[in-house]
Amino acid sequence: MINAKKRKTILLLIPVVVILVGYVLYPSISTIIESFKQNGEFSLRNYTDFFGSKAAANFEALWHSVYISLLSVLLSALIGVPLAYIFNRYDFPGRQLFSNIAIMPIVLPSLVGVMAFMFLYGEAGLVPNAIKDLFNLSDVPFKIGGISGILIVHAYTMYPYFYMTTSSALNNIDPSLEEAAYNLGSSKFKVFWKVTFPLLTPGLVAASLLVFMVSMASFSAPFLLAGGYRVLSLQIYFSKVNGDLEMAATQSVILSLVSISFLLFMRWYQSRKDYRMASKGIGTHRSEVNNPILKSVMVTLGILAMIILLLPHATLLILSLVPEGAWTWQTYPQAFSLENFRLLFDDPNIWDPVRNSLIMTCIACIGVFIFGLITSYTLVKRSFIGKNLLDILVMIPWALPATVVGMNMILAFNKPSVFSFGEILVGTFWILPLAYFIRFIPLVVRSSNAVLEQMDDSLEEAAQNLGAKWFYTFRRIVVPIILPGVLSGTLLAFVQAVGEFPTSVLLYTLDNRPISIEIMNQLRMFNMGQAAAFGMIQVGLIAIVMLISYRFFGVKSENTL
Amino acid sequence: GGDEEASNGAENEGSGDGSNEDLEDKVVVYSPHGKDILSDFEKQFEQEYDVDMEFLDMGSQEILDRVRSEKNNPQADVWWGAPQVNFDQAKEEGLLAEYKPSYADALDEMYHDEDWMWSGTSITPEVILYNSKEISEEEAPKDWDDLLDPKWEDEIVIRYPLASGTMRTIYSSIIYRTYKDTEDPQEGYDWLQKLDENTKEYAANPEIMYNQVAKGVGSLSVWNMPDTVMLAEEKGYPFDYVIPESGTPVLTEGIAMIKDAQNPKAAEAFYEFVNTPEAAKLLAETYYRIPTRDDVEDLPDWITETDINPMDIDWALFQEKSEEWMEYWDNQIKNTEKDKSNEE
Amino acid sequence: MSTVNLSDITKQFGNVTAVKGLDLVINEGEFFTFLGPSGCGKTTTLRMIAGFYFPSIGKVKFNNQDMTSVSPEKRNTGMVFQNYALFPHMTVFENVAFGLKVRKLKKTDVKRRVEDVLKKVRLEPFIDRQVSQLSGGQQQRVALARALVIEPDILLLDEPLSNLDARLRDEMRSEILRLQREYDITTIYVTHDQVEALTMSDRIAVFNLGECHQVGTPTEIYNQPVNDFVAEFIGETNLLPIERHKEEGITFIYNSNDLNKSIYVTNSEQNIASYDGADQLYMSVRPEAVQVDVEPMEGNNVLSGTVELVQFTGESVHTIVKITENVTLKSTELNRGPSTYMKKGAEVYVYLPETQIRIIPAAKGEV
Amino acid sequence: MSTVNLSDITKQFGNVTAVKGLDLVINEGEFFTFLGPSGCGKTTTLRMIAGFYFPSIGKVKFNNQDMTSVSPEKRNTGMVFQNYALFPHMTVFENVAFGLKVRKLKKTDVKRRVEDVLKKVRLEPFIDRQVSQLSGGQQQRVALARALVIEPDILLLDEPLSNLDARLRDEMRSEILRLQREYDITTIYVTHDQVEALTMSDRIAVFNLGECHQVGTPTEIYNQPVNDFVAEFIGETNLLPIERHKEEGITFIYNSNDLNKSIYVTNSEQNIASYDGADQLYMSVRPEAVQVDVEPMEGNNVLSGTVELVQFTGESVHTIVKITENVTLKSTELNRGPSTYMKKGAEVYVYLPETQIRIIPAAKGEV
Ligand SMILES: Nc1ncnc2c1ncn2[C@@H]1O[C@H](COP(=O)(O)OP(=O)(O)OP(=O)(O)O)[C@@H](O)[C@H]1O
Ligand SMILES: Nc1ncnc2c1ncn2[C@@H]1O[C@H](COP(=O)(O)OP(=O)(O)OP(=O)(O)O)[C@@H](O)[C@H]1O
Ligand SMILES: [Fe+3]
Ligand SMILES: [Mg+2]
Ligand SMILES: [Mg+2]
Repeated sequence: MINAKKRKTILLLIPVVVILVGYVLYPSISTIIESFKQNGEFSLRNYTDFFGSKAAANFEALWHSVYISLLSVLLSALIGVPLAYIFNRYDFPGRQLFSNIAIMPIVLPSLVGVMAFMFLYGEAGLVPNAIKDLFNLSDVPFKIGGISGILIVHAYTMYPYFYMTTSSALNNIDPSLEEAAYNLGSSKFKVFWKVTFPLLTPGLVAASLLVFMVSMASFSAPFLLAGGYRVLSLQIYFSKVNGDLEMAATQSVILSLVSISFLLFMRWYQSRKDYRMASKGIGTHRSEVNNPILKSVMVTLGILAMIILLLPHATLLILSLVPEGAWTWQTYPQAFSLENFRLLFDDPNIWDPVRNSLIMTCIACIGVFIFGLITSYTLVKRSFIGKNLLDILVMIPWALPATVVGMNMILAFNKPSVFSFGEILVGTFWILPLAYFIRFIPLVVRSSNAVLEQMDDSLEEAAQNLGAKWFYTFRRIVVPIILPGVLSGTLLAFVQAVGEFPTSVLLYTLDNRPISIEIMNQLRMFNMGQAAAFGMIQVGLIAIVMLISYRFFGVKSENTL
Repeated sequence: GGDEEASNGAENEGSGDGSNEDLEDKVVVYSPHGKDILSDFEKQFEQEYDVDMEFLDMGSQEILDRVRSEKNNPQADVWWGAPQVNFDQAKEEGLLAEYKPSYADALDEMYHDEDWMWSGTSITPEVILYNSKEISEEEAPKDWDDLLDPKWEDEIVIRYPLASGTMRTIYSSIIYRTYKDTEDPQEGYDWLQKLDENTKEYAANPEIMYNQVAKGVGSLSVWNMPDTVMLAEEKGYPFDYVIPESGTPVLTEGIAMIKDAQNPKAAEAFYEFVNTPEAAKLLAETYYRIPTRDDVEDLPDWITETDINPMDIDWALFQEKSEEWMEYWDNQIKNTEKDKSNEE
Repeated sequence: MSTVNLSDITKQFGNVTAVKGLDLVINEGEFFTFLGPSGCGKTTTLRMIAGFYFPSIGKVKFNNQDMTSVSPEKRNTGMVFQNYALFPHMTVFENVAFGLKVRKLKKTDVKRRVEDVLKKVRLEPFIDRQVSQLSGGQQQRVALARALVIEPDILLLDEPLSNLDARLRDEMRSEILRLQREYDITTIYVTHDQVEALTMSDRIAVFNLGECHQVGTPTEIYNQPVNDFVAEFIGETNLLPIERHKEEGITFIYNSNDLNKSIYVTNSEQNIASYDGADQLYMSVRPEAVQVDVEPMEGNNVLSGTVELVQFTGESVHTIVKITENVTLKSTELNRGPSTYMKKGAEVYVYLPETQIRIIPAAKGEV
Repeated sequence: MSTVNLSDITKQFGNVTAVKGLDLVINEGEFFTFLGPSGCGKTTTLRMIAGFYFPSIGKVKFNNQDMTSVSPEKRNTGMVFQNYALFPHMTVFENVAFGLKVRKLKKTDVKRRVEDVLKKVRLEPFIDRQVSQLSGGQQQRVALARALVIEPDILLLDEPLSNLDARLRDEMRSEILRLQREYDITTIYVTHDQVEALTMSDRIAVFNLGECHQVGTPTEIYNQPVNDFVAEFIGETNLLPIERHKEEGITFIYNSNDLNKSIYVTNSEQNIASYDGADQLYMSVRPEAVQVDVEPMEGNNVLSGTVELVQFTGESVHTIVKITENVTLKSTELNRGPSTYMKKGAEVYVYLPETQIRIIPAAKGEV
């Protein structure tokens, strides 16, 4: 006899599996099939080519991708973890403000963001030249570019994942563990290195996963900063440019396989040891720090870091304030005005992209919130066969390069299918919200998983025992308790969806052109200033949304993941 | 296109043959030309015909991706603006429909597809671009071979050729200069090898290249003439150009009909509309585009006064060989270190 | 109010058998306790009654109605979880009202009944507090009120006091008992604290390793354990392996190899548990029955030894006497002031009264 | 091994005073216990000794060396946390070796010493286990081993047994004591379980609301509490407000308004605590001193009442007797089998022996 619990698990699994299969697996399958085709016929040629005749370039690219991704993980961790430590372990005036600023890099629009970096740190950039002029050097002291450029941009834009997971993990660590280590005679550094840091593992693993996958699939940074440096995501692009779509598909498949292997490796790594704190909630005592020198050093470091983190935003602001022609060959901008904003606002439709982005992102976020909640609940609280598979499926939209996701969507939905209710979705308004939805499922599921794992099963049982049916329990008990965590995951998805470019450009229509397209088009017309001005609008929009969600829903960005 | 403009169509005076009753209600245009040009043409087109023009503005490569993905259910009717290499690729994949415009006679055969899968709307001669603040007109290199002079070491910034149709064409042309006689690309490779040695860095997109040249990170580049003129005149960049004496590749930017388009009639109207002599003149005057038609009068000075010596190019051969050549360049010649400056 | 009838219940998790062939009848209005060491299957049994687990074999009946596969929300049991499982995002009122709201009662009814029950558990002043602002004991009472307010047929309590300190525990014990009597609900209580079990229960079931060893009233269990496990688990005892020797009128005589001596035991149901010929036998004497004196004593069952340790626990004083190399006996006396304590090392005589010894077999089925 | 000297320590958190004017000297090798209800400042005091908190006023000295503001890692104390605070990502060996590795001992030395101490706490077979795979009692022993292996001058234990079940607790108590004696370390033990405190300690300090009420040996504290708080907190007691009446030879006579009767108490240090004229006085009689009989008794301090409740706890039987509307007295007898228990409702006589009553003042400074 199937008991009541199994029945409910199956009922839950149905929508989850249907959506994952329909909107994640089904579109991706076309890429897989494509990778096994050569001139329209089934063959393994692409794979033999990948590992054979084109091996030199492909392996170099694969190796570079992995190498860059690993270094990006490392660098992001190096920035994110200490920052999180400083902001969560030391109390000083303005701490709250700074800890909100810490996630601003995520808000930087991708393309103009990278451009801002070049204006800031490139050979002709503000910082190297300012130093050069200040010290009368004959040459600029440093500049970014090539691998170092990619890495710096990656570290800058991806460290917030580490910052967020570390912050929430730090707050969950039982302080008595650290005290025990002090009591046994170890120094501050030792305690951090031997006790605190290892205990952060689950959070670090989650962050590493996200960063690794994003770096593997990252396009703008390697493309803009090191166009000739071979990485797999660029190889895919060039294969496409060369018209070799099958090879592009093959390379995409290989790239996702690498990302998924990393996922499996990380899961294995985490499961090797136990990081669950034996008991929660006791030991709330926190030892008093009284080393004023250390504290002020830490605080100074933290504030300095914040300033550096905000420099690209500042550059963007400057760019948006420099009228055309006033900063072309000149090292420093020559004039400031609101000209760019005026030009932008002259267009009566200027707010359309903003409104479109907002509406579509909201739709996607509502969807991803509900679906993420249910999926994560099913993954964490129910046991069934094929759980691992489902988990991998959830991460696929994150493991594939965004362009590939976009092309998959076109291929899957430019003909009527059951999953599109017999309609053609391509060319309609709905395709973009759907794309955002799919792209950001992994973010919400990951962040919900973390909170759900902390929720005690007996709460649900208590509600059931009091006579509540499953859905009532879910609605009244589970959701309110895990809401803060899930909302911050959704917020992160929101922030990224607003700036999403690679899938947008393939899927947008006249009626739903989002902000990122507008920025890109300004850039294509060489209107750097207006692009930057629009970028500032995006930054402002996101800042407002973050402020509102913090004020009214108590969503703290640190709680994410 | 907005609905507010559709109402303007009521007072349209009818044009050309005035047979716009059989036209569909709208036409969808994919184009990389930018909002300025597109809205300008939208207004004019909608005034003339009772058709709502809708445009999506994106890069040529993205258009190709999109058209390809939408093959089974095309959303676009017309693809306006892309270097001919993109069109050739699309043609090969069977994405385009044949259309022979009414002004076919005014087009040099160099400027249209042999099967009329696309036709040219403007031409872009490639030039040597230099920073006029760093280099005087006399100093500037006069021909392609001058670029190899060791004095330009680390002065050249080049848009990364693999990602750019323009640059691919220039590189292929250089190889083709000798290949057409020897049937062997080696001489061309050697030339590119030397260019690579002088190259300071490869820039990923045009904006970066402009910026690096303008700020003097490098002072030379190869680029197309219309953009160079536009940047110098409109945006205040310190750019000037030299047309290589020995001849330069001239790229054609064209327009094409999408196969199985939903609004073929309106598309034809649009196809015709953007290459009327008036339109071509407008494009030349306001947007720095050199027309393909030979019957356009009163062109601006910068077009009429320059003496372009078009390089003789076998596009079919390019289509066949360019992938191989670029792959060779990518694997054997390109110095990865120079991707973007030396690392610190 | 219901009877609970468990017949031949077995529960397996993979290849772990958590409960084996359990047969139990719990009567209407009874306060019934499951007692046993950690991991013996108490929680598993309770959760099968609540419906969170389903038995692998066997049937669960409430009032002769088969409930074996009914889902938890339809059983009308009230459960108090070990960790209380209060809903952290709700106030005291909302927590308690939850079960009533689910039952779609009218607002005014909900309010009245919640206030009633909160008065009963003496928490009325805290009605609008968030539960996180309550002390452990108060939270426990909220959990109790939440389970009681739905007027369950059966009240289930899983070690509700195990996290509280001794003083609070005492207080809560009487509170729970008072409420159980007041509502007159069939109650099943899980604990591994024997003092708790003995003071509160009408009847107790003693578990070990998934099996129920004995069911009985507290005094039955304490005074007439059926085997060595029960004797040792419930209260402290002195346990010695012995062998049957002979019968002498109303007295049985057993041989202890360890003591190298005969032990005399009154032959009565009180003193001799039922056993088979094949069983290993033990004699069990509670420390409070053991009499220790420095003066020599005459008669059967008198041993001599030296005081090894005197332990003061407040109310009583334990004297541990070493008889031979292998045998030490513990004796408990009420505290009568320091002058009455034995001295460590003193030579003493120990008397084991014939009427206070119990002969029991070794527990069967142990691993 | 060190003495610990706390002089005039006050600790404030904001405007909460957690500890007030504490003076204590803990001798070398002593097993010293802090006892008191929740929130009375025990943990705070212990943490000031370990160096996690710094006193607002006052000095902490080890062996006359001022340690008041020395940081924790330089104090060489070994602390066992209430929740053990074992490093979850390390094995048993790594946990125990941690303190030695920090001290940069040679690998072989580390290994030898860890194995030694694990043998002492009987955990050698588990040396390579992850700590999450150990039971509560085993984890507790790992925590103990980890603190002992660094040979600390002072061992600090913060309610180490409060999460364990009764049986395990018993076992661990003797374990801790055995190890403390073996290593001969000055030990400070925090608990709110009085049985634990009484059975284990050399001396006890009883705290309430941040103040230390009494310091003494277990029997001193239990038999001669200095005030009503100590009497009531340590063990069970019958407490009645009384008034001084008159003196009659070696006997003092007090008046109880509640009983409307005179109470006779032997005049000795044992029976009369020191008090001022202004103090409210109480008489305290331990339940085990109260004698209950159905036969009438003659003499002073005999009261009559009815049995209200008989509570069986295993070892002993509590009889609660109602004397007047306001006064019930509790009496404890050892369990001698069901036939000896009183019946509920029986009319009985209660005798309070003159030598077993203690007269104490009300605690001062209560809020
Ligand atoms: N979900 C489960 N999966 C596998 N084994 C289980 C599960 N639940 C319980 N067990 C096993 O069943 C046995 C009985 O467990 P149960 O929780 O009923 O013990 P308990 O008597 O309540 O113990 P405690 O006093 O520690 O709560 C144990 O060996 C336990 O490991
Ligand atoms: N860090 C702190 N900040 C503010 N108040 C505190 C802090 N630590 C303790 N207190 C307060 O000081 C008082 C004493 O606390 P302490 O932890 O020492 O009690 P305790 O005797 O250990 O109690 P328990 O038995 O519950 O552990 C309490 O009122 C507590 O609320
Ligand atoms: Fe329009
Ligand atoms: Mg249990
Ligand atoms: Mg404490």
